Amino acid sequence: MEEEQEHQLSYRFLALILGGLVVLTAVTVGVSYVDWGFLNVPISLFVASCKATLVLLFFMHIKYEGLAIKVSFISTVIFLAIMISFTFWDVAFR
Amino acid sequence: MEKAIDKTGVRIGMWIFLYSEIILFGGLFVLYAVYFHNFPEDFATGGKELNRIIGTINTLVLLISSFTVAASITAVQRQKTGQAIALILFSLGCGLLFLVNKYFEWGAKFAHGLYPNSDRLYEEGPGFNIFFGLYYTITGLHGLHVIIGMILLSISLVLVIRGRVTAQRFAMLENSGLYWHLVDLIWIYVFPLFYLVL
Amino acid sequence: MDPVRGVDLAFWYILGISIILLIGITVVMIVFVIKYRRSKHPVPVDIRDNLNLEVVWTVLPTLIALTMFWVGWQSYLGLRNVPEDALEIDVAGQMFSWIFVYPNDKETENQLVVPLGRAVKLNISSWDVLHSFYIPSYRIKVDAVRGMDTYAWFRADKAGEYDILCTEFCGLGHSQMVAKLRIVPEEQYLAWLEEDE
Amino acid sequence: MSTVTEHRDSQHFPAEHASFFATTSPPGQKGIWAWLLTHDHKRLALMYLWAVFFWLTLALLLGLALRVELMAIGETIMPADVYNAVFTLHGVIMIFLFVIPAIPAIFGNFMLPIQIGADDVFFPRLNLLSWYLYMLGGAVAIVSLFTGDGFADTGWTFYVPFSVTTETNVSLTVSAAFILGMSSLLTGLNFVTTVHRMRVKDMGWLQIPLFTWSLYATAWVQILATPVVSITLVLVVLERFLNIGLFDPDRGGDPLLYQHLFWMYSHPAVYIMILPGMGVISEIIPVFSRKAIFGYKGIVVSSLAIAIAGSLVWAHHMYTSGMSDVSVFVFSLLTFLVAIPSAIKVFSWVSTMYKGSILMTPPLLLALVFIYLFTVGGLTGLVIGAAGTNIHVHDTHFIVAHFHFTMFGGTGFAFFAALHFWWPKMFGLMYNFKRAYLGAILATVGFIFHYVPMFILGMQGMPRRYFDYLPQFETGNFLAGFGGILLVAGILLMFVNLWLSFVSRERAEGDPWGGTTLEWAVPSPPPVHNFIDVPRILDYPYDFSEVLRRAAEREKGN
Repeated sequence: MEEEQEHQLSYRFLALILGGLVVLTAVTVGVSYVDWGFLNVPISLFVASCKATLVLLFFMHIKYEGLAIKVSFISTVIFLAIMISFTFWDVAFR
Repeated sequence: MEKAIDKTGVRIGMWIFLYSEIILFGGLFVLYAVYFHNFPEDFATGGKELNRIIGTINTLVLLISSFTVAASITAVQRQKTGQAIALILFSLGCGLLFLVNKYFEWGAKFAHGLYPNSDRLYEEGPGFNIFFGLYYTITGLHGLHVIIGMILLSISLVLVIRGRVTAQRFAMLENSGLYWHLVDLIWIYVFPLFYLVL
Repeated sequence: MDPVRGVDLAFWYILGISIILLIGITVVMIVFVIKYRRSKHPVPVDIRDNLNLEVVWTVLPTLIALTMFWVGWQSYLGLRNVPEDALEIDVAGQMFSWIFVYPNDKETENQLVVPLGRAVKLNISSWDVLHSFYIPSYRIKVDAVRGMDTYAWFRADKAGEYDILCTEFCGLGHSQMVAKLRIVPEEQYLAWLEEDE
Repeated sequence: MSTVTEHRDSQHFPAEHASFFATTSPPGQKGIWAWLLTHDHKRLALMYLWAVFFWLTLALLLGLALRVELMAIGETIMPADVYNAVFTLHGVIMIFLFVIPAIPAIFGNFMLPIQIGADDVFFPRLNLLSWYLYMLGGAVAIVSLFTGDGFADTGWTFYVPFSVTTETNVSLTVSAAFILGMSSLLTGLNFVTTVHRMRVKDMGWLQIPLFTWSLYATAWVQILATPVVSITLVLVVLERFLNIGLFDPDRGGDPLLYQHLFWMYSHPAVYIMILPGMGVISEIIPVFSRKAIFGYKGIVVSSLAIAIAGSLVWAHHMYTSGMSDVSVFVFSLLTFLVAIPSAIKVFSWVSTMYKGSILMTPPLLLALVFIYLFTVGGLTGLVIGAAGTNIHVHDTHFIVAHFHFTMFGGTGFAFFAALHFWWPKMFGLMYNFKRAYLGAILATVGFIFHYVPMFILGMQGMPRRYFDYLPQFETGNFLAGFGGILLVAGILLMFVNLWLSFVSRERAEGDPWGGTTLEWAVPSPPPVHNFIDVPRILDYPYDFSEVLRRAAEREKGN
């Protein structure tokens, strides 16, 4: 436990991330005024996922965490995806 | 028992807790996905009833507060207690602003006769009812998490003021911060799913 | 193949293999416990694993399991694929009885009468909570759900009286929610269909 | 017992290391507070033990009352509404207050830190909180019995729309389940963090004892599955108070979605229930065979495979629910694949005994009974997993018998086996073997008499949750009731026998059985700080050469 180095992020860097998040918010709101047909949902979810990734990696420091947290986080997301997609074996074919 | 605190361990514990929160909302997102599949048009009409401006403002408020919380940790690490206190206070202010906005938003919906079990929801048909059912459940649960997050941040604030959170020992602040970011994270998905569906 | 027979064969197939496995495991276990008891066999042999054996007992059961799945699935298809000439009867579950509605709008409670030799398709729904429509003799069962249509079918191939039960817990009278299936010759059925109750 | 004398000498443990019973943690606490505020994982384990004994006994007696009611047609000892509440109560207690928490909370709390050479769990205070949540959940369940319109009568599955429309006190019952879910989740969180961060430095992942491995796999399922049922139960309460209509078919809701969400938790939950039990068996079999567990890696992998694949098969509870045929196909196929890891474990246990040096003891007998009963449960699971046969037996007594074989014959008997295996370790006292054998045999015979008739009843078509039944089911129900009486008598005899060890006070040594895992390297009962020096870790956790050497030495000494 001695290799415990604390990762410090500068205000400037964090502000940069915030800037990115604000821009992406503007993009998703802007895009929502255009009708892309069935692509609407994928696009907005894609932008949301970009934002979520930024928050996770830098605000939540996941980029600097060990393997345990990274792997388990990804497993959680996969489990969530399974919950949603496997329900569609039923719903989509009923 | 004079061992150094294993910060990584504490963080692992906190993250595991966050996973359970993610799955908690995940259950509701399962419902959202299925009902969106069943009633795409109604969800679009429902989405138009929501105020996109308030939604966007709330998104920005949460993003900014997330930033200030992250920055407050940097401040603590740099031993700038004053800055840290200011940043946490600001974040709390953002949380409050979010809730006030939410209050007015819900209030406006109620005034339009859109609340669980309302006559209007009966009349407008099943898909519309489900959209608002989900809207109230998910944003309600999210609001509850905002409140919990604010409580955690307030505790951390007190600890910072008392000098119990230091550059060597800031697990409490860090964990409150993680919780706060999670609240933000969920909103990042809630926002497009309810306010921006077409 | 007749669906009842299909299901029964699947039962025999799966249960048969299971019983063989169960007896095998149990006998081996008992033999080991007796043969290698400490008083007779004080020094154990240090065996930690055996890759070949482990691969065999992973792959072989997987293959057996897959055949079981297939047999089960085929018998399920028998229960789901309704012959085209089936007689359609609507069924509704309510607390606590079964309502049957015939093509000529005749309605009966807890009494299902069908002509001998016909395939019968039951369109099932519920008026309140969940119920489940079950005829043990024909191996069919399906939930009655409000706002949703489900179905089951059977071939009425033997005259007689059969039990119809509710298998989804639905409240106080759940176990009293019993109806009778009567299979009668065609002409008797037609006469019955016309009479008023 | 005279047959089991291969203890390590008590001189190995200097007398000044008083047991955890004598030392409070945190220090300075007095009397009852020394227990109610304790951070010591061993004290908490015992507190769970007494609570679990209480709930288990209560639920056993409730279950017996149900079967007695069913021994004859018509109303005998209770009316239908009481019957419905009692089977719900039996299910809720057994699932949420016994089967899920019993092995992890008692033996996990006690043994997991010791097995990995740690002093305590990672978050001791959180551990205490889990215990309080457990007690609170139990208290809420009791309160819901006597308030409102009585205990829920929905069955432990709380299916909508019935659970939303029934008059009984569903909201409070559901809250109890919610709180208990929190408790089990926090225990899981604690275990995962402990295993990751508190292992002795030398202990690599493949040197972790199998019981700890099984708890680790279980903990992940607890963490990832429990919140699903939490939110689902919250939704039921919201429906009851606000009438949102999320599951109401008249207002766009889909009642089947409730079932999906419910089983998304509750199917993985059956693996939460069985995995720790399998872990117990994986410890007992090698110790009494004095031989390495056969296929250590295979068992570890199968534990993880069960945990992962178990999360993919929830809808096999729903073949008759009216869901799509595609879904039936997919979930049936996946179900058969989940059966494999369990089979691997059974084969490994049996092979472990091959050319071993087997000593019959009560824990081993119970473990062997476990293997037999669990195999029956698993194999009948194949009948239920296959789509066509499932339709006939779904929601009948066949299902009741099947899941009791796995949950009771499996986890229940694993729990009894663990009790007899670790009782000397936990209390430093040895129980009477004769009574233990008698109790175990009585319970086993009773068990078979109790549940085998139910398989036949189910095949004949008797549905579950039935207050009354048709005449053709009478013989089977009578036999089952008769077996139930034997079963309960056997279990109570086992408990009384364990209790009597406090009276006879026959001392048990630190290592009465000759085990290799670390809990046998500390005194019985262990001191408050488990290890004085950093313990030595075996390269292979089930290496019995040391145990054999000691046995041989003692042989020479005689």
